[in-house]
Amino acid sequence: MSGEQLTVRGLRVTFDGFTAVDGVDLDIHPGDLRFLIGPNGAGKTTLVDAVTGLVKATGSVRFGDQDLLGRPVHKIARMGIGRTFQTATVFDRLTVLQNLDIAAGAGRGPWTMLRPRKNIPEPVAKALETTGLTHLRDRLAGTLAHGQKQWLEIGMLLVQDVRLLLLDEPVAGMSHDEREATGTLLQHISADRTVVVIEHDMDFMRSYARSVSVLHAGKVLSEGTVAEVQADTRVQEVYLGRTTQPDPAPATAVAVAEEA
Amino acid sequence: MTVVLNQSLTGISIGAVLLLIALGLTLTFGQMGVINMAHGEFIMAGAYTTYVLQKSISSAGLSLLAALPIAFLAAGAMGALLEWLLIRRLYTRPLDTLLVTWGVSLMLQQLARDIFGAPNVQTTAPDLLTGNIALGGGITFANNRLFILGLALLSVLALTLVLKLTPLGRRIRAVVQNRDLAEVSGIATGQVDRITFFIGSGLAGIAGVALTLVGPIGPTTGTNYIVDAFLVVVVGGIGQLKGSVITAFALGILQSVLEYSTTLSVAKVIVLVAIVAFLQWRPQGLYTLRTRSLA
Amino acid sequence: MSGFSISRRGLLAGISAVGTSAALGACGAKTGDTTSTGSGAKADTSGDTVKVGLLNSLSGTMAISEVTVHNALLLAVKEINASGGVLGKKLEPVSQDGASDWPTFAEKAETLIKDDKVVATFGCWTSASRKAVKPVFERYKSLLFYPVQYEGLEQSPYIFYTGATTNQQIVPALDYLKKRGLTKLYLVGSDYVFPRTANKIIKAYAKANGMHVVGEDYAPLGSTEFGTIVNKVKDAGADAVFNTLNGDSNVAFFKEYKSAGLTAKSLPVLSVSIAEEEVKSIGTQYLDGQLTAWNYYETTPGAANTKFVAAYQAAYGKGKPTSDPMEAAYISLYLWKAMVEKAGSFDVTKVKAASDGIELDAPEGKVTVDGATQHVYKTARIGKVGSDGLITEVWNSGKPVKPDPYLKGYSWASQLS
Amino acid sequence: MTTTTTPAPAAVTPPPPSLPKRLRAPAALALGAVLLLGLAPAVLSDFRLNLLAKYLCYAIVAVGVSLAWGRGGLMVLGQGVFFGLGGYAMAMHLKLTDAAATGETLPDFMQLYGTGETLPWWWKPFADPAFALAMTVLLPMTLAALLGFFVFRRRVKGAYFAILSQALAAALSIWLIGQQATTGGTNGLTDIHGFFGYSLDDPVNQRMVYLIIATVLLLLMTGARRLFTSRYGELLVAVRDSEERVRFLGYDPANVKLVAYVLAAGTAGLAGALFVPAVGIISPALIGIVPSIGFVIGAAVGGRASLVGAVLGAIAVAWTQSTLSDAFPAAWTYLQGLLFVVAVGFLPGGLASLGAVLRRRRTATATTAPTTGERP
Repeated sequence: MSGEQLTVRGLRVTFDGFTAVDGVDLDIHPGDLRFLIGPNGAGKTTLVDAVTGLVKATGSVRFGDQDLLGRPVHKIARMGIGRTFQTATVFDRLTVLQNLDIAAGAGRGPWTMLRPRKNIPEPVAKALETTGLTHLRDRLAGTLAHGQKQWLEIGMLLVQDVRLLLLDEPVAGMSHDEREATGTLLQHISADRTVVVIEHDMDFMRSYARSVSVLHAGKVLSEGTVAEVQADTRVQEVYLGRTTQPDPAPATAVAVAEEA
Repeated sequence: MTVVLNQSLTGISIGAVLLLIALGLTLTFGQMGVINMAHGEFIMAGAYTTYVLQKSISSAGLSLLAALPIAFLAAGAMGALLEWLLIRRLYTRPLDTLLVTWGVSLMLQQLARDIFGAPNVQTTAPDLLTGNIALGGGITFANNRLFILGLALLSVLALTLVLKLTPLGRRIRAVVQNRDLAEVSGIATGQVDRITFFIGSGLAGIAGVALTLVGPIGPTTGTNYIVDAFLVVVVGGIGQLKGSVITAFALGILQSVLEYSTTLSVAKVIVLVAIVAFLQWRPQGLYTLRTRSLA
Repeated sequence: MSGFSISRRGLLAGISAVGTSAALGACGAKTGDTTSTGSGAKADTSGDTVKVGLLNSLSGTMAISEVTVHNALLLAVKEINASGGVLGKKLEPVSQDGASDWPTFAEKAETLIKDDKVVATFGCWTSASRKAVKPVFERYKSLLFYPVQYEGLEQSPYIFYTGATTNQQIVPALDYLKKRGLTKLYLVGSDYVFPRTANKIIKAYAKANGMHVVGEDYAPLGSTEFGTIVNKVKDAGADAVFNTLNGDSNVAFFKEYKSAGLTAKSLPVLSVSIAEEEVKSIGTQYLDGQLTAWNYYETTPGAANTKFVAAYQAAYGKGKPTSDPMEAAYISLYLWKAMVEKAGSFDVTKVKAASDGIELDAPEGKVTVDGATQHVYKTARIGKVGSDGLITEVWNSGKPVKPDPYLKGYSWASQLS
Repeated sequence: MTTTTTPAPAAVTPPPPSLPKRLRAPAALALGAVLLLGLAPAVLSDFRLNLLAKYLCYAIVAVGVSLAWGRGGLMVLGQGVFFGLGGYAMAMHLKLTDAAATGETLPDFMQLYGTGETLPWWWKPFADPAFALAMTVLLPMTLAALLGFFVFRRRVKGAYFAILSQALAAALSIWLIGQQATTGGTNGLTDIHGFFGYSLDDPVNQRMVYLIIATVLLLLMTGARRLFTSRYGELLVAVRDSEERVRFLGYDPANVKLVAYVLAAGTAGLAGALFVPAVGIISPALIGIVPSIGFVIGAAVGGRASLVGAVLGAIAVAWTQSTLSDAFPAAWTYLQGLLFVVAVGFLPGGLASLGAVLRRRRTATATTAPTTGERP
């Protein structure tokens, strides 16, 4: 399939002397469904933050033939890069439909903006269907169940028509059935878009990942298919070797930084 | 040359007053992020404390010294009470806190009017503080200003020591930097908030004592200073004591230099506009704590 | 949906149409017209009592000063009622709070005239509040008695000015300074109308009388930072300071003044806004020996004043000082009473016509109403603050000075207005 | 940190089932029109009507506050500045025409307090009615656009923005006071007799002014209502609740906020301009920090996010102040303080949300109410 490739070279992010991302190189091909894994504090979320313009970084990040570093967040978003957050961030006091409509509208002119919505735009209707939220479209987003909020967020990325989706722990806190549904959804989406997922859930990763990058202490430790990564002894040492569950140990200031 | 030196000294004394009234805010606004508009009324409470003490203790010097700790406790208690009654319910809504505490400030002003009467009152300064020190060459520094300068610097020193060296200070800083983490580490964050507020408001009380040496005491004594005080903290950088110290003196000197070359009104307008412009350029203030949550 | 928006547009158009046509249909007099303008408000004089309006700031920053005036007005009302009222009718005082806010003053003036139907209104302190209510009294052809010394340059047909105009306070004060040989003046004032206008007059006077203004500074109202001004005063080589600071700022100014080592001996300050009440709140230690210019002091001799001071202190507490604006307010009711009785009517036009030549043996001495200007002949008095906090007279103009709000009788003032 | 269950300002109030949702707004508007344009002039005395005109001016400011603060979450604590600019623009024109009517070239106060020679250059264009009218709105909007452009772009936090606005309000009022010769100083511009050729001393014309103000208010409310329900209105709420999220959707929230801020400024300017013929004065006392805070209290009490709530709140607060402050000046100050504390602290949706809150309380006993936690 065609599309832009995400190319990261020598990416480095520091906070007051602490280096969260320390020289990461990453190539994500169009149509990939890439999982980023690693223990807490490995720099996964910070990496996504840097790519989407939320934090300052050095090195280079290219999407297709365009440089991303130094651009403001909303410009990067308009280039077709969208993301979700660890805690689902939807507009609680707007309806599902309004949420999706806003996500669809970044390119609208002032005249359209100043008028009420007359009917449901085509992409919004499609996204409602894809995420299975059609029957909930007039509900306030704040009253949705946790899983539904996550889907709404993904739906917002779909109507936003992004080429690259960066999802931060999309199945955290979901039931088994919801995970299955989400996984299927991601596979469906990645048919014509590139998807990057940060995840702690190893079972989920094994079921759906096409490729995996393991981050540790701000660096890429290993990269490849699920089988290749699982076979890597270094990965077993720092991460998989100890447990197949997310590392529950609360870490120091680094964990704090992850919260944002 | 004499003019420049004299104006610099005037600027330093304006700065000392600014610093003293802003010091409490570096805690409650700077550290805790609470916009407490009733802070001015804690200053007023400190000033009235001095007035009441002077009526019962006839010696001006003694009553002034006694007023310092008592005003600290009185204003601090008011602050802690306000925190407990209202502010702790509003930590997630800083802007609403502004309006709520403005309401409190209106009520406290009226209360002062009902207790002490609408007319301003004044205290007698001890003789020691009414003269001036001649530095030679026509340069003088008023004793009351010297006292305020000393008081301001002492307060800064004390506050720094408390924050840096005591267990209480460590707890305050821990709560400021990461409330959740502090909580799971076993710090009673609610209690720390109240103590922080107590100290911040108490410092306003001390500022109130100092203001009795400068001007009249009235129900609106505090309000007149409140915006200036917030500006000092904002320009200095939220949560940065050294920023506030530098800003207070810088603004004082800027004000006094402009006053000399223009008029008081124009100087005030220029200073305010300069602050607005400065914050466009550096919205985070002079000094800043860089954390990811602020990005 | 489209039908809905059409209906809304229709509704909107309807509102605009109704609003506009109603507005246009309601159009009344054009600005040039004189026929239908004004609607003389009908004061209610039908009952056994008549209402008089008292319009003072009972709250806000000006309450400090205006409450004392309000007290003096109430005292006069009480006394007049005790002696049988006016034209056989008892006075019923209606107090409205101007709240130290000028638009509120205008609103309250209208309330007094239209709602309470008062026969006359007494009050206002600041020039700003007077300017705000002036059009209201003119529109409804109702009377205001204004009791505070002010900057002159005004003569509303519906206002009686019972305080001093500039030629009864500022000009005599300058005469006094000139006589003492204090010819180099530094002008310090609050940043509002009275000080700025007063200083304009002072500069014109100085130019014509061989005096020099060596500096001029204004502090924002409520300012407490006087370090710079005092530094400037010290460096300017002045003989005297002419002080038009508003009450509160005086505390900070005089504290700074004393801290800088300046005294009444080395560099006297002549103040025109410091009365007995202010002396008390500034502190006599800071004011000892400084000069003031007024038309009345608590110590002014005479039986009328002894009676006034005793009555005031009996009503409001021992040791409460009386001051010039309070006295001017107190006599304003008596002057109005005399005018009404001379006219034999509460009617505004008749009262105005009867005003010329009304005399009163006031606490400040003899005062006479000048019908042409609606001001009052007053004796100018320069006083000195004593260590007991009282002000004693050191000089007076000898006889009541004819009010001259536009300073027409002074050739040096010809450029002023 | 404990989660507060304080009700959040309701952005979307569910309609009562009796009246179809789409007919509610026009019905309310029609009712408002009948009350303000029909009933009030018929039953109120000239004096009361004039007072109402003044309250309606505050209500016009509240329309903008409801947009910027209620919907956009922008704490607009500098509305006094924009109100003042609009008021001064209008008053300058009226003073000039008043002067011209009596054959003078200078307004009365300039002859008294100024150098008395020539009109300052920046007064001259205000002699033109079209220019002056345009300036009543454009001046505040331009200033707001300039300030907002920098402030929102630099992502200045809400607290900063509030304090900056206050500093600006203080600066403008001090400046106006200091320039007595050209601005009238503390007195402000007063003693205004004419209004575009009509004498304000004539009560009939005062009624005309009232009708204009009422019409402007109704039109603005309609416009604001339309804006609230537009896509922009939804986006504004989204920016208020999660600015960062909106940014990741490809919008620049700075622009979204700027529009609301500038519109609110223009509204306040218009209110100031209408205040002048209604009350006959504009002065620095209406511009400083205290009145600027006063402008938001009405909206806070009535319900900042509800347009009708904010407007009614502004009128009610002004009316209460007028009536209560005479009889009990002290009581009014306490009440005013209490209003801030209760309305903002415990009922952030204002009185408009009282019904919803009570309903929620009642149902909360039976089922667990959904907690809508406030965004930190």
